[in-house]
Amino acid sequence: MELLGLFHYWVFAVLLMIGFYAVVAKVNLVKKLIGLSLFQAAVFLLYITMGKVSGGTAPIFQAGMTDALFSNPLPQVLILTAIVVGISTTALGLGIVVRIKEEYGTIEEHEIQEIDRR
Amino acid sequence: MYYVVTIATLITMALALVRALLGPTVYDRVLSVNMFGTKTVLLIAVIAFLAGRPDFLDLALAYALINFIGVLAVLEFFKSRAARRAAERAGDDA
Amino acid sequence: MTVVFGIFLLTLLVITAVAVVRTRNLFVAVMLLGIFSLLIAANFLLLDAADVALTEAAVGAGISTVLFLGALALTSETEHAATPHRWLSLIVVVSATLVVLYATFDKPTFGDPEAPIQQHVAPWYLEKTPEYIDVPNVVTAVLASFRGYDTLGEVFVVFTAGIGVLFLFSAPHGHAARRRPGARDGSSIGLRDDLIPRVVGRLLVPFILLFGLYVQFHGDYGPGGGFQAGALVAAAFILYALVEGEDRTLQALPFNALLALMVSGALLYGLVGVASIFLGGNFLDYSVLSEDPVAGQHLGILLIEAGVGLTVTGVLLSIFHAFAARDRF
Amino acid sequence: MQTVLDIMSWILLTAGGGFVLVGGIGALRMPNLYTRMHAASVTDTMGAVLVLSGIMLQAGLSLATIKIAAILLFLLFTSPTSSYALASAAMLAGIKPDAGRAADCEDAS
Repeated sequence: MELLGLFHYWVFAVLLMIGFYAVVAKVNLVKKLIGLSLFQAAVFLLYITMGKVSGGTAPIFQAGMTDALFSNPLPQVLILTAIVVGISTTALGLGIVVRIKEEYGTIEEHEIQEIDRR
Repeated sequence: MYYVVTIATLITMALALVRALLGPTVYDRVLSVNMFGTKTVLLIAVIAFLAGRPDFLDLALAYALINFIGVLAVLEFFKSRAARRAAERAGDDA
Repeated sequence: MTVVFGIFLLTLLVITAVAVVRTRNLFVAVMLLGIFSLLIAANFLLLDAADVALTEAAVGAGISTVLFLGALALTSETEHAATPHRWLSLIVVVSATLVVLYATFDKPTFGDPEAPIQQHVAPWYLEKTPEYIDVPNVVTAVLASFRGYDTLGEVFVVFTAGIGVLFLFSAPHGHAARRRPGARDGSSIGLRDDLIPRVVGRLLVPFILLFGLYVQFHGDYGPGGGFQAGALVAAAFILYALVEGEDRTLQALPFNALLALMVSGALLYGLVGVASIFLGGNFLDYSVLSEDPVAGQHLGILLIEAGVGLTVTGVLLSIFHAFAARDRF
Repeated sequence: MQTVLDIMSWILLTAGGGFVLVGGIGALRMPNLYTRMHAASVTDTMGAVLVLSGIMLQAGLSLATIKIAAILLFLLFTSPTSSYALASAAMLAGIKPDAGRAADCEDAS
């Protein structure tokens, strides 16, 4: 049970590195962006996991809930805004990829580099 | 007693995920995404009552309304792809 | 028991992530990313983060799929087989994973109420929110009032990203010669020919808008707020664009109006801050907006949440239109 | 009265869970796309209706019941529509309904 308490963090580590692998190893630019959003999701998960209190509940007061235990609201605030920022920045990245496709005719990194060398 | 439903939903989610991984066609994958969406609605509704927080139902409502958009986007994507290919073929012939 | 459910969902999450990276068909990757988003939202809910789960639901289920599909339609659907330096990157990634895994052993156990993160600021927020701000949703109180500066920054980041996409797509087409007249006819009318999706879609649009407004104004009392509401309203218009076509959506909500929404939301947020300076408080200190400090806080939160909602709607919709209006080739 | 309601919602929830599970197994095991779609729709209609009405009995007369009713209504509108949309897209792409065998082939794109 002691080790199971760290399971959430292991999932974070593995997800983070799956995203990282997609960013460094894949040459397709859309795939890199997908990897980036996996990476981002892993970080979201870490923050929310850290804010959880065992036996706690969502930090929203309700009638008839005196001295209930609440989870930490602060990480939730940070991640809530980060999700919307994340989709906007992903859209910006996709915009850049579309422009690259229009100019180079490909979205594979090594082909783009070859065209640049010429 | 909510546990029975939660466990059934979770197992079905796992089965749908297996279907999404196996394919074989892209339509199977769209089907399992759609199925996964409905299962999430059920799961969230049950968890809301399991945790004794009925205000979580807003989330299930959001999914019930929004999930539809994904499937329609896929349909529109297939249609415009077919139109694009037809236009390309016509362009090649000309 | 809930912990076991969480562990099961997390395992599915990892399997999905591996599949997303392994598949060569980008369309399949986008579909699996949809499943990933559903799973992570369910996880957020199990971890007591209802507001975050609602945001993920509003953004992940509709908008992100639509944006990725739009980008795939403009680029390509399959990935080439080549992965140069595959072994090198695998070695780097595996060793980095081992380092991060080693670091996790120093973390406090999951859900530990004695963990350092639970000792600082958070208890103060939970204790003082009823006294200073008096809204039931502590997340909204922290988001809009206690940490209003952060949120202002985030709103401007979203605004900047929107401007960036519009700027990128204002460039002329690289392959103008390849454009064919009439090639766009098929893409702009949406699903107008499919009767059943069209009828049901049109039926749902007002309900999504209504639900968006509910989330916007009920955000003080339950999960919700400007970010979620903005994404939901944007999703409603995207649905309308899918079933009725781009041109009719732009008739309903013209592009200039979208730009106005973007700008006015960010401006409203900033002006609330400036107004509180002129009334004798600090920047974004809403207590001075009204005679009663708590009523002032309520007014301030209402205004800045409205600002956030307007900006998010404007940015997400103009990004969508920018992608959709790009000629396909 | 409370006991009767509890027993009824028990029955509804368990039956709903059963339908959800059966649909899931069907979606995995059926031989081709259209039969799988058929199995999956069991979870979207019967499963969802039973589970949500079971919860509704537990919630009693409150705002939660109205929300669940709304969820149920929207699910009953959207899931048949998306099944239709999917089936028509698959049909247009040339996947033939053939109940006997695995009639799928990977879309060439």
